[in-house]
Amino acid sequence: QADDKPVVGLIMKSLANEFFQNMLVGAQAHEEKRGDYKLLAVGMQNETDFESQINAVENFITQGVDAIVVAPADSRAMVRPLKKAMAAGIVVVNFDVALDADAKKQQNVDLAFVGPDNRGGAKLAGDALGKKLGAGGKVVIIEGNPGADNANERRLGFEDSVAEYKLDLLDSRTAHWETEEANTVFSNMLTAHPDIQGVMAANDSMAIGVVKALESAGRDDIVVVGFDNIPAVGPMIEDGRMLATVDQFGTDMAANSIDLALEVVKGGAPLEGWVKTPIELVTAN
Amino acid sequence: MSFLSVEGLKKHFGGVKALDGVSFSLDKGEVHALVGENGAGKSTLIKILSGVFPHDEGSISFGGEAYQPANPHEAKELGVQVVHQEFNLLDHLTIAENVSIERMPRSRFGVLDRREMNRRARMALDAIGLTDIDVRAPVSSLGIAHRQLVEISRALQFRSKILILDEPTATLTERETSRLFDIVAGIKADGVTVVFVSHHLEEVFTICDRVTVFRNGKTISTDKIEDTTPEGVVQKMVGRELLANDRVDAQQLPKGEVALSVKDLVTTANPSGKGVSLELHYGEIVGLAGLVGSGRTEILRGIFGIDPIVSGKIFRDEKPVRFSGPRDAIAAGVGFVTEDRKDEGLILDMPISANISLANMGAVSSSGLLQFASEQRRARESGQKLKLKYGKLSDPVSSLSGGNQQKVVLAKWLSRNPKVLLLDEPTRGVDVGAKAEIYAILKDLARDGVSLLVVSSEIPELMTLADRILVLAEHQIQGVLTPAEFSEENILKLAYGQSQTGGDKLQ
Amino acid sequence: MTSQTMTEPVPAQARLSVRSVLQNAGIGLALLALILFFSVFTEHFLTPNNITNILTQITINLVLAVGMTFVILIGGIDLSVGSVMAFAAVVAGKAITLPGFGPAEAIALAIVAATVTGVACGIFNGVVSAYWALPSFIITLGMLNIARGAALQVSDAQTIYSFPFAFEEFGSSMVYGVPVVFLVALLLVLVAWFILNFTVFGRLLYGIGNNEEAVRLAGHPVFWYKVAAFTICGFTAGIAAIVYMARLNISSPIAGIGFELNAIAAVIIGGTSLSGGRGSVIGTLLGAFIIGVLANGLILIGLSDFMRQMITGVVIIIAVVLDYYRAKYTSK
Amino acid sequence: MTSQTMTEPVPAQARLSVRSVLQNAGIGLALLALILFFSVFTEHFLTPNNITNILTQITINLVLAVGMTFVILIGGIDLSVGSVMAFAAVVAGKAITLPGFGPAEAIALAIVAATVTGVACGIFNGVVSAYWALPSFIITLGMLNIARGAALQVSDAQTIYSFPFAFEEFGSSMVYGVPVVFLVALLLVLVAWFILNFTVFGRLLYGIGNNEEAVRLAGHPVFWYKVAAFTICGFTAGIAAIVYMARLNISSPIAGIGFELNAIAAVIIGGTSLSGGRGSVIGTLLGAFIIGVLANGLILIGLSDFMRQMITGVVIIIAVVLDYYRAKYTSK
Ligand SMILES: Nc1ncnc2c1ncn2[C@@H]1O[C@H](COP(=O)(O)OP(=O)(O)OP(=O)(O)O)[C@@H](O)[C@H]1O
Ligand SMILES: Nc1ncnc2c1ncn2[C@@H]1O[C@H](COP(=O)(O)OP(=O)(O)OP(=O)(O)O)[C@@H](O)[C@H]1O
Ligand SMILES: [Mg+2]
Ligand SMILES: [Mg+2]
Repeated sequence: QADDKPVVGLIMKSLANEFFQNMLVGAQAHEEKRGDYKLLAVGMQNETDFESQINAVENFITQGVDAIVVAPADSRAMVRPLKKAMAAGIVVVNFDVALDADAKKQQNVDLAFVGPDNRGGAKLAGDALGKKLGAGGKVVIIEGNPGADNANERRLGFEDSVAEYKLDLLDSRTAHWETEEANTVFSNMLTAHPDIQGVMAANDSMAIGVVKALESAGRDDIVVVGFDNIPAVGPMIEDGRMLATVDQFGTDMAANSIDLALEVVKGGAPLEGWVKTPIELVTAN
Repeated sequence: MSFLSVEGLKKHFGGVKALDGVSFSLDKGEVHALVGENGAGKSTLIKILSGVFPHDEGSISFGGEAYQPANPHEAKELGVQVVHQEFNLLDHLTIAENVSIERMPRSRFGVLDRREMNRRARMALDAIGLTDIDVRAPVSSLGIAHRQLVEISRALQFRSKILILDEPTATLTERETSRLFDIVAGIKADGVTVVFVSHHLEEVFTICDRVTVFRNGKTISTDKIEDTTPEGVVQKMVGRELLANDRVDAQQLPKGEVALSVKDLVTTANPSGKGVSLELHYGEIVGLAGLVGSGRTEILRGIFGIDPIVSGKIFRDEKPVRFSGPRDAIAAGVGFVTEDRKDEGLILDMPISANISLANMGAVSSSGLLQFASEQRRARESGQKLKLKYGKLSDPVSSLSGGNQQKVVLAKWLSRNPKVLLLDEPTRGVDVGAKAEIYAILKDLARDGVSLLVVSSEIPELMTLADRILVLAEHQIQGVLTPAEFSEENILKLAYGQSQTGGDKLQ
Repeated sequence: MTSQTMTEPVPAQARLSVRSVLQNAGIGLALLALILFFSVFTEHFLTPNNITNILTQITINLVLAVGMTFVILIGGIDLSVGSVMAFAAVVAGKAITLPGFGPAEAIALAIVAATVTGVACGIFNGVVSAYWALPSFIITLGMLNIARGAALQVSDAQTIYSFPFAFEEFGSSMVYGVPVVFLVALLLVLVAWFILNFTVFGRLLYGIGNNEEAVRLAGHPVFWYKVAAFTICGFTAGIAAIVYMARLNISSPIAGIGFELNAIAAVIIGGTSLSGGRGSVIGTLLGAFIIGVLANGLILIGLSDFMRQMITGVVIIIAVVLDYYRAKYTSK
Repeated sequence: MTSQTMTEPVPAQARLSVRSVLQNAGIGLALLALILFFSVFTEHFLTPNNITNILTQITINLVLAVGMTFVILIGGIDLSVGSVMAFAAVVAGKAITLPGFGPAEAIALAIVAATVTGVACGIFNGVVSAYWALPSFIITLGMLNIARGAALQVSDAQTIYSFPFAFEEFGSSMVYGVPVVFLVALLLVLVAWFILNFTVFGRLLYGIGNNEEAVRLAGHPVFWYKVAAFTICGFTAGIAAIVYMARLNISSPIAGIGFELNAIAAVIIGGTSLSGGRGSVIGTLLGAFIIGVLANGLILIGLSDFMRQMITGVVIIIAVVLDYYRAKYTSK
């Protein structure tokens, strides 16, 4: 704080996830561009390492940052430490995954959320699949980490589409966000249900595993949708091996949240409610 | 009168019949010897009596009741204490803890009463003459003989009805042995029955009242000691007349060239800092005598390149050499039969044949590939040469009796045809028959021009084998004796460090 | 026999303790070096707040590592502690949120639920691995899966939350800046240290790790001692679950993934031998500090996550290499 | 007992194999039971397609487990294989996507890059743990972090994709329904089996695991043998990386998390002793099959994810318990 620039602490999830890595790159570019604040960024060891996020909040309180911008790994666990940060006079902005409403109420925390609608996004992808297959289409879901909020949201979004398009949900299993596991799990699901027509994968890494499994099985009649729009799925959407994915514009998300936080730090009005960020369905052409 | 009796006991391990009909009885207050060749089944019987494992057939009665302890605890409760042949100490714990391991004293709330524990250990060690050992030191700091004494003292502190000692003297020198015998006499006077296993018949004839002979898992006979002679016992043990040892071959062979010499050798294990010098000639057996802990092992380890050398030089064929490890020493034609076969000599889980070829893999392989046929052949040949007693060459060495394991160690080094062979306690735990065989083999080696350096705590052994005996005390060579000067008295005098009296100074 | 360096004026035990202090000091020196380094190169490392943070942050690992020390001392290993912790937390979370209890009762119920769950898993690990003399590595790997699956099943993969306020309170309360949960962990360390050094039970655990057969031949029921060691480890996993809940105010079925490796690392960095029979729980305390200080300091110093992970690996290796030289030097 | 039963007609080695077949048959029986169970209770288990799937799915674990067998046989352990695999895959991914190479050259380059990376990590593990006689558990735990961090750093946490078509081709090609990548793994098993049973090197690895000191005193360079075992393990991690890339057509820096536990489980379920000196790579093959068949069958049978995880744990435990009884029975 030597040069009196406000300090923003950015807490993300695992940077081993390219979504957050890209977000970090975006935020760093943003810091460079604006030049009027100092960015401290941390990720966590792995998806389930909630403690390190709490540690990060505590460390930021110790360091006396002006704002904390956080993508919570668990929507409930983070409420209390963030409340502590707010009590210490730090501006807190919650982005990417919303804190749990009930938990907020219980702790008497009032905090706005800046971010996309994960459930809505998943429903966009699910709807694309539903439209393609029509009612009665047999689908399966490849879920993210059980117990993780965004995994939960995305599953719920897919299930919304299943209900709306009267799809036939044959099976739903986790592959822990991971390509190889998705490949294995889906191959086995396909053996158990050879009549699968569509697959909803909760992220693109898993969608890649599914696509490879379909190739090995010699099936080109099964439609796959994913989520995240990582570069690696670009060619797959292009050549029709995947129907669609969903882009949450992660690169800008942290940067936008930081803008909002700095606004408040400079004396702007506190944020309220849900500041929605864009999501977009990505399909061929 | 007989208060423990064993009838028709059988026990097998896989295909091996370790006990094949054992019957004998113990009287109250006697010292009863069990003797027999390696692998005859003595330790197996003892393990059954002490509840380590159950027997297959037969019956045991103890104090008039059927006796079949389910575990060591039960046997101890009934008054049977054992010192097993293999070490059963906890290296990382203190001596006091080891002595009290069966029943550690507790003060209030189950808390360990260290003071009492140390006091008891002190008493137990004092009783056996280990007055100069700190009971709070870890067992790992002790030499092998001291460990044996600690185990004995542990068993002695309880008032048992039967005390079983399985080869307690194998690792002891004369002094500790005679101390042990005094103690045995004392507890015998208290009415305790002592079972004593030893391959040293003179010990058996010194302290025992009766002797039972084992052969191939069967009991051959039980005799009052006064009704038999060592020769008679040996004959029963081996089932034949033992070939008279041709060791009185006083005809001194001419000494060969110097095969290996050591000048002012000081290793990291030697705290005194003064070096050791010695010379070994081809065709000569040099004995290295000394008390336990006098530094015999460390000389051999230093020569063989195991312990780093601090100062001094080693010459092989008069040329200075540096052995940076056993590999170099072996390449220079040196072999080393180590003292502790379990920790340093054998790969217990591996087949007999694999152990025999361990130091000479080149001979049983070509371009890195094992030649099983040649390995088998070589192993079978050395087995025959050493009269090894085994089931199959593919059995793990751990299934052999102690003496036969020792022969495997020997076979391993002989298979390399070493020019210089260092031997540390080469006959520890070996039965009389096998011992004679090993002596003959060593003599043959010397006759073939090999140079041998033998460390032994058995003075008679050194006197039979050696052409010269060096006596060590406090890491220093106190003197050298020629065959004419060989006598227990001369050796012990030097070994007790009275170097000023008697014996020629070396060089 | 006469020989022996009888010129020793210092009793062996005294020297032993000095040596064992040095033994621990060895890894203590590595810790000191780390602390010094971070104090110099970061601004906030030695602030009271940050020290509080570090203490809080190492608590769970320390609690798990204390139990792990018992298991490793007997020559075993327990890979299930992370999962068992999650399972215990979920069961306790279900208990604490049961309707119709006052806060005090609910908390008591949760504590009982967590420890009973942990202990039950520990007993299972111990009985199965000791009875059949099976490698505890594989048995506890099985338990890792069982407990994780059970945690997810019981909680239906949902985070359980809204615990009584008093529970939170306990999780974040301090005594002179020292978190109460850390004091709980420290108490466990002391109790463990006492048990291992001053009770017959503790000495026999060392003995079992050293030479199981010898302890059996001395007439001790080795089976039960082994079960006890695993049970203690399960118990500490239950305690860790309570600390976790009090600290995060939630129970998550996916908590504790990979915690077993951290706990084992603390034990081994602390000088306890993986083959059993040698080591100390004080070493474990220092090992847990090394891991915690490293994690904290590397963040403060502002390294990127990936660099941080690499440096963590390098420092762990350097710590044990240093310890080697320390051991070599002091044994001279 | 009767001395010198010199009447043995069968060479010891041959009989040894019979016994070792029985030894493995034990765990083989557990495998058979599993296969039988799933064949009866699921529709698709024994279909050619599903068998192909199983073979594909166990390949990576099998490759890693072969290398792991060497390390465990000398009494070590390698926790880094999953991370090293990811690191090797990322390095190879960077290599294969370098512009300006034809597909053949690119593939060759990738294969060299992956194996060299794996071997380098293995050498590091081996040299550090053998030179200072440090517990390989902690050294390879360090490497786990180093390699993972390096993988993320090198790839910038991005999935690397768009490999030459021929590479994919290789990854998904079959010979009579048997995936070529599985044949590669099987070849590794055979080579490992040959090395361990028919070479001096293999014999001495067993010896080192059994009694390192005895092997050293017999004049063998134990240090280099240990380094070699870790190097082989690193090498197989490199091969696993290639299989991973060929199969999924991407390189992911977060691949292989937790693979080390699976590989170790395969080795131990296969009857190799964690304390070294005993075991066989054929057992490892069966162990890998047990894990793979279980994972496949439990999905086919339609168990929920959480139940599946629990049952996996239970079956792993039952498998080793069964093996205990088999060993007891056959040794009579
Ligand atoms: N655990 C075991 N497994 C297999 N065979 C064994 C086992 N214990 C002993 N044997 C075998 O049983 C026989 C008897 O062994 P035992 O140890 O009783 O002999 P011993 O008379 O004590 O010999 P020594 O004088 O060499 O100590 C030997 O052939 C030995 O190989
Ligand atoms: N590992 C060790 N730690 C500490 N002291 C040792 C160790 N090994 C040997 N010593 C000590 O070194 C000295 C020499 O031991 P060394 O083994 O050479 O004697 P030795 O004459 O061969 O006796 P032994 O009959 O015990 O083999 C003894 O004082 C012994 O107590
Ligand atoms: Mg015996
Ligand atoms: Mg000696």
